Amino acid sequence: MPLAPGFNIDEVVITAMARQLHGEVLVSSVTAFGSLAAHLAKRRYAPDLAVLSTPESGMDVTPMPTLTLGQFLTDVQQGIPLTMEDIFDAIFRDRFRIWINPSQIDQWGNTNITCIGDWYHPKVALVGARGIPEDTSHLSETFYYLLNHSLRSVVAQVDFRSGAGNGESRAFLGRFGAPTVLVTDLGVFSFDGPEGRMAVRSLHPGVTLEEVQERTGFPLAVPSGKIPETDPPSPEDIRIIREADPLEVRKLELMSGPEAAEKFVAIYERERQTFHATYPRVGKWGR
Amino acid sequence: MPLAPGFNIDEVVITAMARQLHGEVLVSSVTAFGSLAAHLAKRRYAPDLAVLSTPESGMDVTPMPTLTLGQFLTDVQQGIPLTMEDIFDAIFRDRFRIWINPSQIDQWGNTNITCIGDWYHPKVALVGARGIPEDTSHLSETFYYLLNHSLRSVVAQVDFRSGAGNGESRAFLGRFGAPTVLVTDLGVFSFDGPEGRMAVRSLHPGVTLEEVQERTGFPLAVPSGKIPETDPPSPEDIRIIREADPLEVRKLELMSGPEAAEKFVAIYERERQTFHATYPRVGKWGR
Amino acid sequence: MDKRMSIDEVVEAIPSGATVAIGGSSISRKPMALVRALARSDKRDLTVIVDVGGPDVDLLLGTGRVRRVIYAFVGFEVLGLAPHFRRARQQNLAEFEEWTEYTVMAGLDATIKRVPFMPTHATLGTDVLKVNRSFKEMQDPFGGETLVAVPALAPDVALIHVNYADVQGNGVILGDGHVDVLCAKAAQATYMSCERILSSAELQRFGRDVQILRVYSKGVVEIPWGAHPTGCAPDYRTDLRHLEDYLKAAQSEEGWRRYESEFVDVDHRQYLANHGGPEELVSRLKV
Amino acid sequence: MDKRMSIDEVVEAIPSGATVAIGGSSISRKPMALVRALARSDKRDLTVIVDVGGPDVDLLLGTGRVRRVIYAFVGFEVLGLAPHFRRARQQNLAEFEEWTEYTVMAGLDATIKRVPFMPTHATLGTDVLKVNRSFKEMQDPFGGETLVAVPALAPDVALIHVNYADVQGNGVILGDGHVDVLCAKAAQATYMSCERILSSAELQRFGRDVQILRVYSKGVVEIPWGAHPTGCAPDYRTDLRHLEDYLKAAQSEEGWRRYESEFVDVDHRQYLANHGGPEELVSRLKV
Repeated sequence: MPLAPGFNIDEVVITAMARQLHGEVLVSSVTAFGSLAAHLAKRRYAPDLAVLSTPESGMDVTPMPTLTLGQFLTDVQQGIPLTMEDIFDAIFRDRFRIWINPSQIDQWGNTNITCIGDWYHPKVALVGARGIPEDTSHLSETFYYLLNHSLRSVVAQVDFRSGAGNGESRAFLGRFGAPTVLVTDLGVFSFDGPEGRMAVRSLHPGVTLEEVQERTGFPLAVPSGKIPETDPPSPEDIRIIREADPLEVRKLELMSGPEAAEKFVAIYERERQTFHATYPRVGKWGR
Repeated sequence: MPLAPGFNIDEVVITAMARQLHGEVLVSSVTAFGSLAAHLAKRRYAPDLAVLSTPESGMDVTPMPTLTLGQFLTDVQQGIPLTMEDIFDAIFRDRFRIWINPSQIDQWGNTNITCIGDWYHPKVALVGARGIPEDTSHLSETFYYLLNHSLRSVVAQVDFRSGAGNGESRAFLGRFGAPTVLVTDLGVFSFDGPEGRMAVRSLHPGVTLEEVQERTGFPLAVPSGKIPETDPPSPEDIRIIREADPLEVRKLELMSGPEAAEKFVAIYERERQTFHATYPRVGKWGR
Repeated sequence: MDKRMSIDEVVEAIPSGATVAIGGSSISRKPMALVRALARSDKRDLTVIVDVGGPDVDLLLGTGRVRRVIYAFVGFEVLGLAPHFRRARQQNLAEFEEWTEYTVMAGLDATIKRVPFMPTHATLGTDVLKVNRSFKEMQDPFGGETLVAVPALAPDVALIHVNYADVQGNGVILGDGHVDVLCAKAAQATYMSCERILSSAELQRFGRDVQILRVYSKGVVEIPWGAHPTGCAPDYRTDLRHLEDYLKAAQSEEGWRRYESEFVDVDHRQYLANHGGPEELVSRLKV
Repeated sequence: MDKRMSIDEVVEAIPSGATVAIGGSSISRKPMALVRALARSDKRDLTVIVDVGGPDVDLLLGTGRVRRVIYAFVGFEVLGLAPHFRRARQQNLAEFEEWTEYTVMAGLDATIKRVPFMPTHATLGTDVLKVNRSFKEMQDPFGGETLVAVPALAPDVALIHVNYADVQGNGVILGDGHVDVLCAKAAQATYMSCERILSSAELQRFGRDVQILRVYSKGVVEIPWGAHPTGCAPDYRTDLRHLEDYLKAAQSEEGWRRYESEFVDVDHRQYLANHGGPEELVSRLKV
């Protein structure tokens, strides 16, 4: 990936994600990228965010990317414990934001984490829709990111709509839960093309429109005039990201195969000591 | 009230109430009588009861009748805090019992705490149905008590059905929430007369059927044979009641006018000291 | 983010005609300082939603602020009926809609979950279903069972009083929670008074007792004794003497004018001074 | 009341064909010791309900105990897809019904509130609504809005694992609560394993962290490391190494047989011994 010197693609993506967040809303920490985007946003761009340390709990602590969804930080750090009911109430009341990392996203912003192929006879059974239907029927902003923008992930039509995009999916939903933005390893995309289709908003430094179009399964809507370049992360952005993720859990999402396995083991072995060092027991156990 | 020596009517009533309770269910403490019945039952008759110290919280502590619904005991004693959602879930799941003290009850076991006269033009506006509709549509046992069995309180037909009794009220409810028992200052009554109407189960020591019928607004169903006498409280029952209510909060429910006012002031002044003496601060504040 | 406001700023933010949900329960933890400020304002035609109402509803009716009351119960618990509520009901001085404890909760929850209704069996077989014009009988779409559809209750404003809060709008409730969380989540704008403002770090130490989340609160007012004359467990018990005086005052026009000038048409400092000041209240009401 | 049981007694109490709801979330706080005992039993044709499933569902599918799975998600979070779930989905080895996180919660809540359904907008505009044969589109009885009616989910049995419990069946959950409370309230019989049994007095000190109420629990089993290989915050983190071995083992028939004989077809003591014993687990997994 040709990038300007001084920063890496993960930092470009996380910073672009962070700059989308605003207001006083809960932000869930499900993936390392989502967690770091929330943390960076809170520190630099959106101080009122209520960042969670796990998918469901630990409000207003510093999230730390972990291999086990931040669960331990809830207890090791302090932070306000929430319930699953609190989380879904916050979704329904539009006080919640999450960065969703789908397996497929299509031109309408429909998203799929359920299966490749037909649901009844899947070629690959993935994980199931989880809470994406709730997000895409209630939130006023829904955020997606992908780290492997390709013909397999950015498709004309998803094999299964786990999440509702624009177009016919909106029949009974109106604007509630409509797709807002997609950040990939190539650029930032919105859903304000014709009839709510995906449009290019900006391309990351060094990325060309041709390259993006080649790796996209449908014709992208393109703004008139010069396509903006994604604002690169500032040195301060980069510093915050690196300090918040000393184990580089975020890198795992960019890797696969033996490289990922090796990194994984290394992180796992170091994680426990790091918890101890970084977060002394001051939670309920220290009271 | 002609009663055998050694016990008072409040003790007869509370003991009769206590002997109805059984199983592992939450029992709410709303009135002094209800609270003492739960406490006595737990000590003597139904050890698995989960007695609350307030209408909604403080599970598994010793309830103490207070003028302010036991609220302070929640915090001064320990006890497991519940939420209103927990309470209604327990009602819907039939894990809850409560002694309801209605203003009117009729031959079907319909109950009224809403108004005397027509709802739209009430002669006396009372308090509103509160949670009685929930109890009388979900619980497998509903318990009522009255301390002034009279033509005004035990009527042919209630002015307003705050709670659903038998008869037409059952149309959509089946047996869920049907009336189980009424304990008054005169006797114990069930609802297994013709078509689910009120029937005499037992009369308190010294009470005659004629007397009860005179003070009842409809013909009572009567069991064939001799009408049983309500089992009087044992010395142990009496001891437990008196020890649990040293301020005699329960007596207030039997009084009215200046006598009640005087008693009330006396209890109120002594209550604070008694809290201090009886329940040292061992709750969350003492942790 | 600093959400601190004055009492007057909260009242300023509530327009005439607004729908106001009030937390607490009868004589427990009502936001009375805020309610008094509203009672002495020139706001008109309020719709008040309470689950279990007490001096809050009664005072607002007594000073003529209310057009409509949605309630499961309005009363003074052990002290008896609510005088202005009773008069207003009997003389049709306002509109009243009788709900029940769970249905008020379900109506708020429907707004929280952005559904137009919640289904329940509660109120079947009772006259609440007859006089409540908002409820609707419906058939279960699966088995055709008859149910009650409880419509969403959408307060513009919620007023609650808690033990502790931080300036960001998180709130700690140590006694019974009543329906405060539902009110806070359902309202467009939640204003919270508290006994004391703590730092956010201190507040986090209360774990699951942090029940009000800042994403739902718009304003925080530090008002020691802000629930008085209702109780605020475990800080102080209900001032039953004050409430007895209230009940006496409400018996005559003259008595009520005197009560208003002494305890309503004064600011909170003067209100406390007219009770002999905080020291006197401590000696009578602190447990 | 002493509800202590052995693991085998719990399995004994679950008949073939039962509907079993399992708490926890993916690789967090799954009642794995109970699940393993069920997996090695001769029980057949279970229906498993999970909100967010992981090794629990996967193992029960892997040993052929399951006829039907109701799920919002089944996966191993950061480690990827669930191998037996994936195979069973792709080869139609069992029946699958895809729900979503909130709809599973709403289905359990419907059973708790004894209503046949709960309404929601979630799944409108998605293909979940197309493949889920239990959901039904409905019209809101007030405004005619299109909604989804989520039917009640009525588990016969719930299995959960908590940090602490008392012999009466109260349970303390210190990390994220997931849907355990809903499972416990909705099931006909809830069996709870715990890291440690405490006295009831000790348990009460945990305040609102006492989330499982004894009126809902039928059996309690003390099983230290009972969630392993999933995590049990704050006691121990997820054993990702074990789970990686699991994933490898599941790739071949032979590998799986070996895994079964070492980690499934053994009692809990032997299971721990096969990991080098508790000391070894402490050194790797205690935070």
